[in-house]
Amino acid sequence: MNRLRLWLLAVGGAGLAALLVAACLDLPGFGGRHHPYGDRAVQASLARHTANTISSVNFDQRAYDTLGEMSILFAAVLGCVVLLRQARDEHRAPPEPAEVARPVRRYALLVLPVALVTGLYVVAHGQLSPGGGFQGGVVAATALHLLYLGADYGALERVRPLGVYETSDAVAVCAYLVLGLASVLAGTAFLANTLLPYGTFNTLSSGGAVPLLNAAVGMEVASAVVVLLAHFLDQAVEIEEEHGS
Amino acid sequence: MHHLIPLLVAVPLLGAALLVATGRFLPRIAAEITGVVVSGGTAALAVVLLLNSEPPMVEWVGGWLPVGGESVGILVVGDGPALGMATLVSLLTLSALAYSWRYFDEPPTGHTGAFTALMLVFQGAMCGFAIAGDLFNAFVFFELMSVVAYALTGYRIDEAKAVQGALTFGVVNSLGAYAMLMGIALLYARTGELAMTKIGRGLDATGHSGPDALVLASFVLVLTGLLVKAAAVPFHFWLPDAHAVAPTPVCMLLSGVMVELGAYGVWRVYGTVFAGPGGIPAADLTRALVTLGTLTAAVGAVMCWYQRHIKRLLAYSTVAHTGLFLVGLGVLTPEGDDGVALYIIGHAGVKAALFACAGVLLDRFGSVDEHALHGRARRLRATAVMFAVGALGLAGLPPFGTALGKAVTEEAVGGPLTVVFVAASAITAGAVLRVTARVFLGLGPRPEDAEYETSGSDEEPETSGLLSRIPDTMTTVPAVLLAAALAVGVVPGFGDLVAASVNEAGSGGAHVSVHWTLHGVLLGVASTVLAVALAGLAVTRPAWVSAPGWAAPLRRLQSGHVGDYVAWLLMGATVLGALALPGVLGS
Amino acid sequence: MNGWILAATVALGGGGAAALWGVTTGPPARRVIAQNLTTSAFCPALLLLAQGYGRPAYVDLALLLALLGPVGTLVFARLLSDDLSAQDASAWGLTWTAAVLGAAAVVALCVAVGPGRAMVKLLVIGVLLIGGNVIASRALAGGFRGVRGG
Amino acid sequence: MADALIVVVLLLVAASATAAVAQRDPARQALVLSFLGTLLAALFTVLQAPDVGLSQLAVGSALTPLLIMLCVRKIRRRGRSKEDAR
Amino acid sequence: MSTVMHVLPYLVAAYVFLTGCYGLATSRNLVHAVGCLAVCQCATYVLLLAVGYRDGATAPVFSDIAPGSRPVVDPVVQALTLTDIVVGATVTALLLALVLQIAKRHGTVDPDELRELRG
Repeated sequence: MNRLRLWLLAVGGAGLAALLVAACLDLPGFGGRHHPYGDRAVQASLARHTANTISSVNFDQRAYDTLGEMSILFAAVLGCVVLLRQARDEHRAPPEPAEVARPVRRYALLVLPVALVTGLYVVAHGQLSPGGGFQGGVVAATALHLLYLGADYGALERVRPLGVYETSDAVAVCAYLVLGLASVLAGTAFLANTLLPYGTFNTLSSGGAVPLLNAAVGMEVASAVVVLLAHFLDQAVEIEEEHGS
Repeated sequence: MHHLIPLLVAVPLLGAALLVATGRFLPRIAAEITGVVVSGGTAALAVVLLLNSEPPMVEWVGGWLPVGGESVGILVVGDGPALGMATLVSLLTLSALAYSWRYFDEPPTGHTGAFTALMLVFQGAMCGFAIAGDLFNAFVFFELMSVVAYALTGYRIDEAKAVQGALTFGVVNSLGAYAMLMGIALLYARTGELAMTKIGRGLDATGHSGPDALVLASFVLVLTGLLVKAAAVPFHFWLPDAHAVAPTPVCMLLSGVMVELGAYGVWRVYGTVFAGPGGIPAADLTRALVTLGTLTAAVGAVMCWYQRHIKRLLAYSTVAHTGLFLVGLGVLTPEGDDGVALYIIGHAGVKAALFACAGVLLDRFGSVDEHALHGRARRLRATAVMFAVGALGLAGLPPFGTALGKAVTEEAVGGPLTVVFVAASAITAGAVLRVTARVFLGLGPRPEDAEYETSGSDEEPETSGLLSRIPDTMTTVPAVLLAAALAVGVVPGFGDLVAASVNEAGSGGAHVSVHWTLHGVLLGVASTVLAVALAGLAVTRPAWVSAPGWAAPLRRLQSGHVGDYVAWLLMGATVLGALALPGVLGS
Repeated sequence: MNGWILAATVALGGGGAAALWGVTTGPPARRVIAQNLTTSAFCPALLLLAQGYGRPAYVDLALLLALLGPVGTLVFARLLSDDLSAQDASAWGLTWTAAVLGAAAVVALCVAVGPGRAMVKLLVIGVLLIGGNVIASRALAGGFRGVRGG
Repeated sequence: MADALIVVVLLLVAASATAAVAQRDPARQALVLSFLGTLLAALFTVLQAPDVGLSQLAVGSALTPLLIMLCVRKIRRRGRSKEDAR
Repeated sequence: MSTVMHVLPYLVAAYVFLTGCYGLATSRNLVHAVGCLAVCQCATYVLLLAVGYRDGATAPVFSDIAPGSRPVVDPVVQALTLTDIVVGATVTALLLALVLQIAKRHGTVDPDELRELRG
């Protein structure tokens, strides 16, 4: 190990640690009552009939942040597609089928639909109970990969037309943006949640545009995770380098 | 009009999403046209908004207008500097897309629009960061900008150097972003707000007795994130590694405007969050920024001089110039802000043009190594002229925009720091002129290889195969960029316009007028003469200016090891804290 | 405060510490078993917390963990199968103990909430948790043979 | 009582973060990271943030370990095939 | 107890951040380094949520409790943390993709053996 680096690390780490500890001692005590923004957010959420305040913050009050967040996911997936593409000196070799113990295979096939339904449930109830597009999308996408875990990669590839997922990833981002632009066309601010009725508190259709934005994020996340994992799986399982390169 | 500000982000993102959705069916030319149209449309929108930015606009995204001074929405600012940066970003993206027109080797199969889409997302992210008025929103777009930049830097996956540079870039910048987020969390804990102006007011309300350790820590953490992006010493190590290996159009954006956005972020965050009585005292900020800026300029200039890899050389000159920007911003005068604004605009044009010329060399000869290319590019006369003109612009030869900006900044900074400005611009320009003389004119003997350095030979060209003839777009774009950099200094009234909009946003109503002064012109000519002299000396008497012993340790610091860079990042945060400490102790 | 939270503290503290110890020390096989134990310790704890805080909505967390925890273990079982096949990675005593404890927690909660939709949800979680754990243990003890290629 | 629970989970988080850094082998680190992810989900529940806990569970318990393990597998497989070729 | 309790969560966050940085700086394997970066990010989650916590409060989700019946914690930091988690996962994925390519092009993932860029 480089001696200079250790010295830098020791001095820099100690300095930063001292700074952070001093700052922690000056912070308001843990569990304090002073949360002006938070209190306003709860009121605003109730005013718009959204039972889950976090969803209201995510998809209504700070929907612009969520736009950035889903763009990060979109860009990262696009980046991974570009970075993990098949290079010139590589070729694909179909993987050998795996031999999986029967109970494990049965379990995977049994749990797959349950997990998919759970994912959809978590997305659909995003504006009511804990959950939302992101959480449900990841669960649904992970569920699909039970096919790889419980059977083999070939089985997964058969139910995974990658192009469709890539398109739906982009379409979901478009949908989110179009929903935002619609309010600009209507003469209000970007992403303003004023076009749709707010509905009845604590029902699936409450919150105006919140369920729609939530669904767009859910679709985007589910497709994005599938595409992301597909490229990693391709690299880990299929793509091989030409020898002697 | 103010409702249109968020469209600066939404339009490029929509364009990118459409490109990805249809990319599999589009022919390449259609994807490229879409990219140029969307990017150009955003640029037009930015220009229109900029022309209407007096008085400065604000927009509450989602229509959450403040009730009783309190809002739950996200604030987006539409003042001169924000929209000006967005315009610069958009125009530069447009020129980078034009430069890469039919230029890249085949895009990944089935993803025709992927590169263009990434560039559009990059544009949207940088615009979003420029117009952010909410600290967390700034973090989100900061991160988006970084993520796209990592992917674009590693775009050429066949290149060993490219993927290594991209990873270093990714790790260091992500760590900086997380530090920034820690700082934001601390500020939120103290004030309970996220909009920058509200945080500033909250700090003033709670900090009657001046700043405490919490304010200092949040200042250090937030600035660490921004200075990593701005590549200030000692946070700068990632920059040469990343900028030297990224594809040329991406380099144009990275060096031309992304790094400068870090400096812009420092200006914005200090001005709105920490400038009040509860924030960091002005003297401390000046000490911190001037010290780090001077160091950055010095290190950047020295390292720039000893490079042979041409893109790496240009990357170090960006480091040196960012140091100058930080010094100019650090003195906290309206003149300093104006000068830096003009300097950034001029520098963006010049630096992007220089990278574009380096890209021509790469695609024509498959090398960007000064030694290997010695005398081989004699026939590229247009490129040679542009390279030399770019070098003169870098040196600050009047009437380039860089010269005007540098002159105004020098005036604002004054005193012995003028030497830093003259020396840093002269040395970096001298290095570029030296490359011109050796590569395009074949002057002087072929230099000898040093021991510890990155060579630029054996690079893969970015086109499919070596070019036998340079496409027109690849020569037109740098020419236009250089002309724009010249126009910044020549067009009468442009400087005053920039100064007015910057002052309106930043310096509390103090209006200063910006014009050429004899003093500034003389200093500009002086640094140009110095640059020419240095280049001449280097070419004719290489032994006189070869690397002396004291430069070797400095070069050894740039080890390419990600662990070293992280250790330096921690060290830098500590140094920043130490530099800003006196004001906290004194209060 | 109430007994539910106390029980959850014990489950999180005891189970968490034991799992952390197991995950960081010993041969690979033991580490993966400890990783599997994480699910069986934390899922009942999350259920107990939901009851302790009086928030039925928190039950979703336990549902997700009961679904995804075994998936995580299957990931390791599959991708570390080379390392695991060298050793005997079965710990049936531990698995069944965890299953019984999980079942006990679920039954106690069912008694507390009484019949209704909440109870059905709890039972589903219980079944998923125990089934998932047993299958994950089975997978660790040689569920994947000959997966060099895939 | 609630404080005791928070303290217990926080200390476990600190310990497992240390362990995750101390495990130098990526496959073993992935195991600890998976544990840390689940533990963080529990911490978020204790801090009354079930939404965040859900996303941490979704990401930390299966997705991140899968990504890391696939990466490790590719690197190992690559090393093996290089050795075969020699 | 209570004074310790008032700063403990913040101190844990600071500790986790510095630990992650230490691991990152001394890492001998780039996959491990990416994992350490994820640990650093955990610190930001802990800090954000600790900042938003309120004693005796519950989550601001009104599907199963009546609004106003119990004090609630700060929803804003939770939304921020949610965004942060997504960012973390995607950055991890992207960096792992780069590590894969480094493994292919350099034949090693030990940062000490990467000698292409220096000086």
